[in-house]
Amino acid sequence: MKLWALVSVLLVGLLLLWAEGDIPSFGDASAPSYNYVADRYITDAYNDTATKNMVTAILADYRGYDTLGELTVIFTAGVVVLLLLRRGGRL
Amino acid sequence: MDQTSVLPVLAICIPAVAAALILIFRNRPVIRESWTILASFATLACVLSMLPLVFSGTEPYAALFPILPGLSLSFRADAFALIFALTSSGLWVMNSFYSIGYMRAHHGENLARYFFCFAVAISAALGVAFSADLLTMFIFYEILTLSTYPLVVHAETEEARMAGRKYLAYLLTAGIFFLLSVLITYYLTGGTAFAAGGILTGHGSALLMTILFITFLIGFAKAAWIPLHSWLPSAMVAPTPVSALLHAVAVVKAGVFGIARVVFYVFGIDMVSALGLGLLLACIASFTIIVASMMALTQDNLKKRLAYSTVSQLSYILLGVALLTPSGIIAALIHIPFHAFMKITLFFAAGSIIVMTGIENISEMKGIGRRMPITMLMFAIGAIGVCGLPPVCGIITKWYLALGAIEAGQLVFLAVILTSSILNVLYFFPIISTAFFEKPDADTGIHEAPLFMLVPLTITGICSVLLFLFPDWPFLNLVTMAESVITGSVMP
Amino acid sequence: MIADHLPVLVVVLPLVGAVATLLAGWADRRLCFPIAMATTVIQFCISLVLLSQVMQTGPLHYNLGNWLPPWGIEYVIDQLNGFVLAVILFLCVLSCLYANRSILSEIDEKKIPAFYTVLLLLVTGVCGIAVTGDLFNLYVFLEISSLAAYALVAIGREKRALISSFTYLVMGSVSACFILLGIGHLYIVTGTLNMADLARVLPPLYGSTVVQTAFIFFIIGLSIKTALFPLHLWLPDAYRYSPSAVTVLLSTIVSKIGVYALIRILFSVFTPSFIIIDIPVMEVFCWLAAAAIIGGSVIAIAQTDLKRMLAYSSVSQMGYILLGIGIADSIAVTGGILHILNHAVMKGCLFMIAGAFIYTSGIRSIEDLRGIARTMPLTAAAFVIAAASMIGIPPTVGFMSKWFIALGALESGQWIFVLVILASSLLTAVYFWKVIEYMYFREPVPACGEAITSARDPPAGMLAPILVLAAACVLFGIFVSIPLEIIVPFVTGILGGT
Amino acid sequence: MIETLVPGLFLRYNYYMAIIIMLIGLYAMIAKGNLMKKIIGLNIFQTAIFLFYISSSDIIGGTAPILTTDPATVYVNPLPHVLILTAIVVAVSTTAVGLALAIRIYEAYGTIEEDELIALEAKE
Amino acid sequence: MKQDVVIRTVCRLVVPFIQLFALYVIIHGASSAGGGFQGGVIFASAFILIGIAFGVADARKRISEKCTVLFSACGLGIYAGIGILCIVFGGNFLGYSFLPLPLPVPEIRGLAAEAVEIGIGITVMAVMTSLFFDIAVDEEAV
Repeated sequence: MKLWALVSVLLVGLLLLWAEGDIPSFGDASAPSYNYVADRYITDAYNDTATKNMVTAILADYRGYDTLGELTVIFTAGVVVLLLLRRGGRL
Repeated sequence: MDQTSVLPVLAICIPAVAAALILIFRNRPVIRESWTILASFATLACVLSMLPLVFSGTEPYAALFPILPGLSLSFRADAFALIFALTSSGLWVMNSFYSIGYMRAHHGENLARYFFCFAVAISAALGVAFSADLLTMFIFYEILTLSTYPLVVHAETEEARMAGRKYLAYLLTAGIFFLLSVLITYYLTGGTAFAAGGILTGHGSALLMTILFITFLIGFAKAAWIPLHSWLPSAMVAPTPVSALLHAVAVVKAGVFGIARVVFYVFGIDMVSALGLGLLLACIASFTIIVASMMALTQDNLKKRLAYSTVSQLSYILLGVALLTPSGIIAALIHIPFHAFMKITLFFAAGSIIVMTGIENISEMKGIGRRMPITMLMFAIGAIGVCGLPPVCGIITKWYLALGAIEAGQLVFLAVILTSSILNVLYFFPIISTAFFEKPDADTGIHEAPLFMLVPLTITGICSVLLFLFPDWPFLNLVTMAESVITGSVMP
Repeated sequence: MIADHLPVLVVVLPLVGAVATLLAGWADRRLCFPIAMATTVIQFCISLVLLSQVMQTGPLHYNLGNWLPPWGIEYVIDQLNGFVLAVILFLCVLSCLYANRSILSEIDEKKIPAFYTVLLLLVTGVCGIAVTGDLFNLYVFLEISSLAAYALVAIGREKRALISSFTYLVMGSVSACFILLGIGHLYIVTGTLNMADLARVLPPLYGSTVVQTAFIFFIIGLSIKTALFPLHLWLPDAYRYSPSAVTVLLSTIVSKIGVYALIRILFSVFTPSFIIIDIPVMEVFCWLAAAAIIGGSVIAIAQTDLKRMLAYSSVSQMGYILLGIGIADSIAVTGGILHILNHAVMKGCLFMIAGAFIYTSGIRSIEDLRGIARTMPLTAAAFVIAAASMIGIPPTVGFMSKWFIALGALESGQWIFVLVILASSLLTAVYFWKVIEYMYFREPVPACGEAITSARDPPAGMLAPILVLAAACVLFGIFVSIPLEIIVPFVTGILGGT
Repeated sequence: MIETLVPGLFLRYNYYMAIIIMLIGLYAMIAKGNLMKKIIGLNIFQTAIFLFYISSSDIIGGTAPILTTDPATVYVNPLPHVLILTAIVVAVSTTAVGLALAIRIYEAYGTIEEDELIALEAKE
Repeated sequence: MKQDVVIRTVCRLVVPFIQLFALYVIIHGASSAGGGFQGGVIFASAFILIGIAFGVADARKRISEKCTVLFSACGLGIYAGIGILCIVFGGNFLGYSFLPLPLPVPEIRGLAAEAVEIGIGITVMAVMTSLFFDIAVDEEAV
């Protein structure tokens, strides 16, 4: 088991290291991730949603549906733990 | 000339519907069995009604919905198909009566399953006969395999189950090879519809064609050529009517019929002879004829001996196909019905003996001919026919086969045929002499089988003789029609 | 008006239904099943409407929150989605119906409301994955469905189920992490999460090691989800120890959605040219799928427990789908997608039957099923049909997909895979025929004689889905052109002509 | 590879740190027999991925993505933050379910060591 | 530990402030760091603190099992409800700008986002609390 773990971990590690060569460097303002979709969020978030906190604007509005999904995840977790652990009471 | 007609589909559907009805009335024996008989007559009538059409030169054709792009479930009742269809549907009528008699006398259980599977198997056999393309044939071929399995295992003994496993192992593996061949054919030609003269010409190298031919041959393991034969003797644990109809008529004939179809309608005579594949097939067939006959000699169990005889006789058909000459083709095709009539008579007789006396081994049948004269007389007729002696229809096959061998200039095969005839005599005549000329050990009060069994037996026996006297209608006519289409002397 | 919003309603409806079920369960447990049933039925109807819309007018786009795609989240429904959605919801309806009776004997009564709630949440997650056009959204819904699935596995009374569920959770989480890493890598080099947008932006970046790594992470992650051969270890136990209705859901819905996600990512995010030419991973992938087909079957032969045997058979059958996809030939992919439907129908039927045996007689072992066909004729007959379909006997559905995948392999010159597919049919026949022989051609063993003779066909609520699926095995086989009409345009769209 | 790695080591040290943590977590998940440690490993793995995302969003000289009055402010990329907020919740949920299962397993078997569980199962 | 007076007293004092701060974080998510998740978790931590200090059974009296389930469903309901409301008023799902409020569009969006955050906060609070209570082994019960 340990050996397998080591081998698979090393493989994943090598794969990741191999990939990191082409990644934009840390803090690079010219990175594509910064200049495409995110750019619009930064410039327009306040005009679109009157929300200063861009994270909130994206979270609750632009990508609000993700957040609904996320809420469903945590709701699911609640129900699941309830289902698994609650011993006495009614649901 | 094609004529769209519902008849081929109807012929396949009638047994299928009967199967459903049998299932519905599974707890009421009389109704259940009358459905079988009714359906067998209806099917025969349906097949017969196609005869005049075919003789007048039109071929009933039906293409149902497409199952795969470019591939419809399609049926064509040409002369070639009718030979097989007529044989199996005609003998089903006889067999239905015989089955009922046999099963009543044998106090069989699970009869609903038995009759259900029987009907499905007949439906599938007709499907194989009428299919107008490889895929349709494959579908029914597989259904035939599956539906006959419960019949083989009917007794539910350990021996029966082992036989069943062997049966499936051989035939499903063969099915895989068949499927592979169909796939390759479809891949090469973009279609699988049969056409006289072949569809594969010009699609692929000689090596590929040879491989394809061999996979096809393996695919048709139902033809029981050696070394793919051993499922057939094992399957003899099935009730005798099953052995009679399925393992002497429907299933094995589906195999040889398939090979004939593929050789004539997929590869085409020209290609097969150009690649020397005919010779290959002929060698396999000759080997099978001789070896199976010898194996038959060593069997003491009557049904097993008949089974090996079947193996040998099926290869007559293959040999005829492999000769690729007009007379060879006629011999091959005519042997499909002729062998069926003779062999079913033999099996019916064997079944009657088993039911009435419980004896399965030849060495115990001393003097049985005196107790059951009609049965053994019919047995003798069948045996004489298989040996190729007059006045039974078997000689017609041998005659054409010999002619074919001469036409092909392959006198070796003539020798094979003669040797095999001698072997046939060697393994059949001891049975007859034991039955008639040896004294029974004790008076055991054995008498003839009930009428339900005796009458079908007599009819098929007499038919075997009649087919010798009047071979033309319908079989020889159909065969010559099919032969002229295949060799291309008449365009369809 | 409603018609425009169907893409999102098909996901939100079960969510609302889940909440409603939970609250209704408080008042009366008997309310839960009707709510769940009604939800799935309505969803199924919606999916059919969507499918017909897609077939008539082409892909549907739905912008959530009225934000345009790369900025907001987009729902896209094309033929593939529509097809998968309809298949999944069809099975959902039947499983839900089946669960009503079968679950009563397998879980504590007071857990029933939670069971239906989690079931609907599972459906929410699965439908969300099916319709989304956004990678991260896919991840979120994948997690919803996974969490629900872990819980459903553990819901039964057997304590071994807990360990199975835990293993499933660990494997599932690793898979989710890999997918998240894949998304991260793609995002870092492209700056977008929208699938269509990614497909547009990615081609110039195909040489980048980041993109290739992302691709490999997606493949590994989704391979775990779909239990590709060496990564299948969670599957047999999870299937074996979960309640029957849950096994049906897992085998038909959860595994299929993983395959769908894989197809979507392979063909819609990355393009076929990338997966075929730029990166040789698919070669390995095909070999693994072939190993799954053979390995799954071989292990299945050795099983004595019916459900476990079916589970290994699933490993093998998923191999077919993945092989079809991996070959990336248009015919093979058609076959692979077709097998999503086919395998769902066949395996759903078989697991329902295994559940029915447990329900009526308590028998799990294959050897103890001797002679059960006499007392449960309809169930046994359905088993025969589904088994024949698994083996690939025409004219059942199983044959059709095998035909396409084998033909595709032939066309792309990969003979070895043709042989693998055909050989596996035989192996499949070996283990299914064993069961059939026991059911039909043997006397009951004394120890189980009582259980066998007193068994009856299950109540209508369980029998009906079984028979519907058995009929579907044959009908979709005969009328295979119906699903093909949906699949072929999609495949032609991404891979070019057929 | 070396040529790209060495300068990369300084340019992308954030990613390398994340990768190391990831591998530690992954190793714990696979190699450790204790179910609790597996869950901890899972958490480490997930957290490392969060780190990976978050550090990718950083911009030199950037500030938190909350609008300030100064128009010249450089903000870091807000999107990974949002994604990770979601992913954290997912991680929490997974952990909760995992813990619940571990508790149930402990109640049922009296142990959460994998090899002991296997031994117990084999005995039954 | 339950008998420790210092802890119990401090706890009693601190809890209202924690809750207040949680509400602040939720409400101010729009203009400063914070939001529904963060606030919800902080709010839940107040209950968790009570659970630690007074025992789970005691904490259960403050927020019952029924309450947590109801709250978690309620938060999800608020979120999904707003989404569906947008459909009713002619927008797409979660298309806040279609909500008929007498405000300019960005303001409506901001307001709706705020409402949604509250929904998130409620669910997160309820689920986190219930997760803790479920997983924590009640000393008295054992």
